[in-house]
Amino acid sequence: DTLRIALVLPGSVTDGTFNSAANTGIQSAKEKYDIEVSVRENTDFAEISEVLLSYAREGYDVVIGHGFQFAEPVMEIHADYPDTWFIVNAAQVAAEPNVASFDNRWGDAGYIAGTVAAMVTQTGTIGHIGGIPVPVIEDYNAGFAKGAASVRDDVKVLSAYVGSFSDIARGAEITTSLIEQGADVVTSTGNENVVGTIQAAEKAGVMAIGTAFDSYEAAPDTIVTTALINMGENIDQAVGKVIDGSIEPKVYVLGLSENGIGLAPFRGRFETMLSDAQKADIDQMLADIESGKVTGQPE
Amino acid sequence: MTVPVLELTRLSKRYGEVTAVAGLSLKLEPGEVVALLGENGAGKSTVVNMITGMTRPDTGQIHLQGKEVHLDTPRDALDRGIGVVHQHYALVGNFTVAETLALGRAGPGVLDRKVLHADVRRVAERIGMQMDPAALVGSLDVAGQQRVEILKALSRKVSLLVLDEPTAVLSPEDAARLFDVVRALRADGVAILMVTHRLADVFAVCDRAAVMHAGHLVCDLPVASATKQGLISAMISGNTDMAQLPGLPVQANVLPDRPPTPVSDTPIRVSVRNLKLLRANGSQAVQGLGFDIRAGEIMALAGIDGNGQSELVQCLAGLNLPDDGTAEICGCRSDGHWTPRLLRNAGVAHVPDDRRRYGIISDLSLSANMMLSHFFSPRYGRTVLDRARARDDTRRAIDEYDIRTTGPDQPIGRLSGGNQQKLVLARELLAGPRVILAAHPSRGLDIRTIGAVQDILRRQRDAGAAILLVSADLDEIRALADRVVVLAAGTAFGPVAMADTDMAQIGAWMAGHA
Amino acid sequence: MDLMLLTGLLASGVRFAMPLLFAALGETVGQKSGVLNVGLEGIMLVGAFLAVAFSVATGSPWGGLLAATLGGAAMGLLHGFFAVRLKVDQIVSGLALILLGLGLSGFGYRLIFAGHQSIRVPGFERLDLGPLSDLPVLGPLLFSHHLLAYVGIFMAVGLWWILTRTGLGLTIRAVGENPKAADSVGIDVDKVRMRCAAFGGAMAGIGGAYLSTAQLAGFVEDMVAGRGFIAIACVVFARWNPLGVLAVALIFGIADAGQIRLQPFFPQIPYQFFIILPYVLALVALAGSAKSASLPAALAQPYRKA
Amino acid sequence: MLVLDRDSRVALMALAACALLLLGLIALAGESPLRVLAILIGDGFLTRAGLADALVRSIPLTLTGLGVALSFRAGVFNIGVDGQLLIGAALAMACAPILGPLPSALALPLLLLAGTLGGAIWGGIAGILKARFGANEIIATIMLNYIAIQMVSWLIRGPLQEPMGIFPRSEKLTASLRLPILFDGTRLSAGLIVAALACVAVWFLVARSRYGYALTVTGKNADAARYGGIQPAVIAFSVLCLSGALAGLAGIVEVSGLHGRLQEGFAGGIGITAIAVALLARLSPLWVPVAAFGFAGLYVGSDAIARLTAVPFPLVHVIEGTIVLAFLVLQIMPKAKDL
Ligand SMILES: Nc1ncnc2c1ncn2[C@@H]1O[C@H](COP(=O)(O)OP(=O)(O)OP(=O)(O)O)[C@@H](O)[C@H]1O
Ligand SMILES: Nc1ncnc2c1ncn2[C@@H]1O[C@H](COP(=O)(O)OP(=O)(O)OP(=O)(O)O)[C@@H](O)[C@H]1O
Ligand SMILES: [Mg+2]
Ligand SMILES: [Mg+2]
Repeated sequence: DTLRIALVLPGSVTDGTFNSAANTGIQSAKEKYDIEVSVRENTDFAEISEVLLSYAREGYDVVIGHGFQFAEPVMEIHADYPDTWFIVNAAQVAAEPNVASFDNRWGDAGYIAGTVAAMVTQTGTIGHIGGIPVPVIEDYNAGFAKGAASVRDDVKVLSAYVGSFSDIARGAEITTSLIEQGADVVTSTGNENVVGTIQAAEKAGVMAIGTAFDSYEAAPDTIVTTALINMGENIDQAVGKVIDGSIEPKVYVLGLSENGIGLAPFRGRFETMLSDAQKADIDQMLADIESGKVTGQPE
Repeated sequence: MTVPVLELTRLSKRYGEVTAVAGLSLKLEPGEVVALLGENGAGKSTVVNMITGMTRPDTGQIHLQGKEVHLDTPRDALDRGIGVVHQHYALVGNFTVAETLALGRAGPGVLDRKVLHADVRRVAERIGMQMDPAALVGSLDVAGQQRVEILKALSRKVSLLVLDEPTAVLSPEDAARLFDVVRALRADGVAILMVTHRLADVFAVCDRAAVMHAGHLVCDLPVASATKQGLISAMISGNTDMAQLPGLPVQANVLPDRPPTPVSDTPIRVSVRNLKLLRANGSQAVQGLGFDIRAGEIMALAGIDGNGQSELVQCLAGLNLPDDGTAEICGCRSDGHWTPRLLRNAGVAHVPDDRRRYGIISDLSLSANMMLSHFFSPRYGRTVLDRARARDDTRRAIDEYDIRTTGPDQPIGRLSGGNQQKLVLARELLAGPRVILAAHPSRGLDIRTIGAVQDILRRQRDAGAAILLVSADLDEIRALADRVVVLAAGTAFGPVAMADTDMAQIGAWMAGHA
Repeated sequence: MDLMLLTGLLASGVRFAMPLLFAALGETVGQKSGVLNVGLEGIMLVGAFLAVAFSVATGSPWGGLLAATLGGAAMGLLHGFFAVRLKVDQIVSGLALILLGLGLSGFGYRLIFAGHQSIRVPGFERLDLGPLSDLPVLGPLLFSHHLLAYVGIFMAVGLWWILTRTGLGLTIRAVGENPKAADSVGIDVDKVRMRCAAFGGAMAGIGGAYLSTAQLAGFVEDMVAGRGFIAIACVVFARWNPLGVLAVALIFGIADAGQIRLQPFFPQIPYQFFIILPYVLALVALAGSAKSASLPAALAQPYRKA
Repeated sequence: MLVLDRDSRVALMALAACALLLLGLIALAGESPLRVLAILIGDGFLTRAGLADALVRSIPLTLTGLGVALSFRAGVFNIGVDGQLLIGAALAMACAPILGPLPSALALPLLLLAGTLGGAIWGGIAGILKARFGANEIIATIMLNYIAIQMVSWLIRGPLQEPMGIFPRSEKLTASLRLPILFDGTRLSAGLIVAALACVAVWFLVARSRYGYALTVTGKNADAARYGGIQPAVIAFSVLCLSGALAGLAGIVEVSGLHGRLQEGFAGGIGITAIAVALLARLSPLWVPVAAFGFAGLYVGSDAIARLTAVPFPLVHVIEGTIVLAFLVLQIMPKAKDL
């Protein structure tokens, strides 16, 4: 019969990045499979255990926690609810019999973004603006610098944190300040703050590289491309594996070859911006990541 | 026949259990000055509040110029030409005098400071009063604030003026000037209702006297046919026919049971040397003041209010430090530690002149207010409060001072002004103080209680207390003081023994003539 | 180059300051009349949302601004109804306003814009005064902000003038200092307070509109991110003086703008230390400015007749 | 029969209007208003799990609410509960490695003490600023909140970070430093007892002790307090310390009783709710736990709505806001007497 799935989000489904991505994933899974879905948004850290337990008690078959902070509470309660699968996103935990996690290779995504940014920059200065330095964001940040350095060693990589995931205005102002310091390509991770970065870039007429969602539509003249982090894919895979019974209590790390991350196409004016040689370099870089020859992931 | 300006018909007002006013009827003709008398808590202020739209009567009617009116808000009363000076006045501390007068009268537009100031001066001049239009109201002492209230009431055109104890904080000179104004208004046909505890006021300026007792109007008669003793009897006994009779002997104005004789052999309790005090605004309040008070004597600090008395008392109570010179009380020196707590522990009691600012906490019960001054003595326990004892003390005080209240748990703010003052006195005199700083102790008290309080002060003196009595009332000074020092415009005259001077001399000093 | 950084800093500071300024000016008037509204956060959110919704609907940011102002005033009146008319606790009523604002703005946004990834919001453009804006240094410094910013500065001066120099100001201050005194001279205390509460709400609505249609061009849930509380701090800091509010908001804004500009220069210093910089400075300034601020004596105290 | 005065009738009507609007919005969102209401009340207060969760949430609200009540009583507006709570928890966590080896009966009280101390220090900073420099405590405590949040953010990525150094969080408390769970199958810890004891202690302080009297007098009339020999500055400083201490205790009780380690956002939004709790309790210590439980149940019930219904999340806030207004109206209706 119908599988009951709960998705527990730390933020709001309208954030346009981290949480929207998960929500989009579960909604498309809903169309694909015969499932019943409950989404719990804006779950403060303090509420996590309460929410997870409530879902488990109510007999949900799958409870997905979206963010590393769900890992520990899940590990504490999973044994009492063996009939429920607990899945954690953006974390690497697993436990018999019912805990699995799906993580994307954020470092590799950062590497891709860094490579592209270093290729298109005119000023030689690029910037990353993170919300709050949580592990995945730090991975992305490190990968971004690494990727950029792989293109040209004189590139200057600026990095700053907003101190909040939701303060879009401050996200925009920090972006503006990086632009004033010479950055002409910016990228951003987090939640709503990402929207601020894109707006600031658009206003200043510099380039931006999207993260997570393909954000081309949001600012066609600004978004060079997007370093995709397909969190919807995590959800799709998790749900699919539970349904066909193939899920195991282990860590699934989704990289380029597993469609966990990716690179959106270059469109609009950016289609012609890169030379063929550069495009070939990008293809090579993607191949190298896939083969494991290069990586932005921390060692 | 003229139409009465104001006619009250069977007005009643209850506050919970208390009937403040019961079926009161009263008429005021144009150009008539009526005194409203009665003991503390008789219901006088409640009548005032109902006439001025501050409170709504439970039953009864109010007619103005023959028409029935419903005065639901002060605006209703103001619009109908009723001016008022409340007993507990409401002023905005950080407004200037000029702003205070402009409030509610000026339109929403631009305020021209020059015009406002001229306005203040004009009204003040009319009653021969000195008033700085730019002074902050909060920096004035109670008497000054009272003057502002009077100016406020007179700055509008009124056909009925209601004054609730206007003279309680005025010097005799200011009171006399106020009466001149009252007479002038009377000549213009304004009706005036004046609440007072001073019978002298009644005979000085009023046409009729109405006496309340426990919410009832017990008599209403022309002043010409009233006698002082008779009015007192009516107030106290509530007996309708007393006012015209010679009346019962009462405690008021009993002669001192000991002639004023300065003591010379008892220890010095209060010693002030070359004292200089500045006001909050930096002006000089007291300069070069020096005197001693010995155990067993009452030193009167005479003078028109606003001449440094408040500053001096506050300094001696530890609330302020001298700006120069020294003070010493019971071994505490102002150049050492000088805090209210230390002085209280040394046995200093303080009856403040601004009762509602310093003396009481309106929201708290009588018994909680009782503890205020004894907080740092072991009387009510060191860590755990002995609340039972405080209630006992309060109950005793209620009996002893005849405080009109529903009991020790009633919030003190609900009491009438005079009854609040009684509790303050009871509290300060509770623990047998060695030094009593009494600023206007009988302010707002009815005449019987004044007698009782004066009696108590004398007994405290005889028991060995050193008392500083601040008063602008020469009768009170004559009744109590052994010696007197006069403050006028920052200079001190005296001290001198009462036996060596006369009231004329003191009056001259108060006016600033050496 | 350094000059560019400086003008960038100041421009950013002004942008940071404006939402604070509007909300704090309104709150100043409210508090002067005795109404404490801790729910600015919620009102600003509603303002930000309405500004976006109606900018899109009318095609002009002015339509959005009008809606935000009216919506803010309505929220202010709601607070007034509970705090002034019903005389419940003002702080708790303000808290309810935060929740309502958070919820209504988020719900409205989802209702109208659900699924639209990229809506174009017609936002306020920066003012272009032609040659004036082209002046070196002074141009970007003084003549190239959003029109709303000039409105904000003008309002600060205007409100200061009204509060200190007019009969209206006298009435407002009296009601907040000693409502009984105001009552006794015939002023309808509750009516004055209701209007001030509505004005405060309207101004907070404008503050939200600035955030979503001048500083940014779009709405996200919870985008006010604590500015409502900082605005209240500005009011207290400025000692209830509108000119002071202008100064404090600008200083806060510039400190914030400065803080984020320092961050990338010192990657070895944890970024949190930069974020707290404006707050630490505020504390030092507090300690230095000695004299205690005196709040309106009847602040947050409902007026009941005897 | 209960006779309502005019104000109460107006209030009731206003409330009815709010409720109608709310029900309309819920219906608009495609849910049955009745079902939502049933879930709010049922899951918030009536089920065993809901009741337990409400009690869990009422622990920090009670402790912080008590602190707020104390300070507001003295006329000192401590808006800094959030910061004091965080610093309390942080200081205790910094001490945890030293306390770990000690026997639990000794270590646990010391841990709680450290949290209390941390909160008191953070409150005391505002206290010094106010008492010594005349700074306004409202701004001081708001600023200190923001500083504390960033301090903790740094600490859990710096000195207090778990040894693996991956996640922004502290190391987990050892079992000896955890408050025991009271009932199996719930998350209800002995923090409940701590909160209950704190209620009694604060009640005693306020209602029976001389200090409590001084507090109340200062809050009602600072001039009169000075007249009576009380120094308002001393009161302001001490009450900010005390109030902070209770918040700090709440912080470490949350960590030790519930989360086990320090992490960002582990107590978000408690400060403002604590103020509402204290004010709805009319600053009376014995009403504080009642109001705290009311809010806790409201939040738990809202949570259930967010989980079990199709109501969009923001609407849950609207429901909460309306109910807070309802609390207020209920409070003014029958003039609640002080305990
Ligand atoms: N692993 C993660 N990756 C990206 N975002 C995350 C992650 N975990 C949590 N978040 C985001 O963090 C937020 C919750 O954390 P927190 O409350 O500290 O920040 P916030 O509420 O967004 O910011 P603010 O305190 O300024 O409102 C949510 O908005 C959530 O979407
Ligand atoms: N707001 C109130 N609530 C309860 N009781 C009140 C209130 N106002 C007055 N009373 C009571 O009504 C009675 C009459 O008080 P009122 O103030 O009219 O007396 P009064 O004659 O003016 O006395 P005094 O000479 O002391 O000023 C008193 O017993 C007083 O306690
Ligand atoms: Mg948040
Ligand atoms: Mg009276």
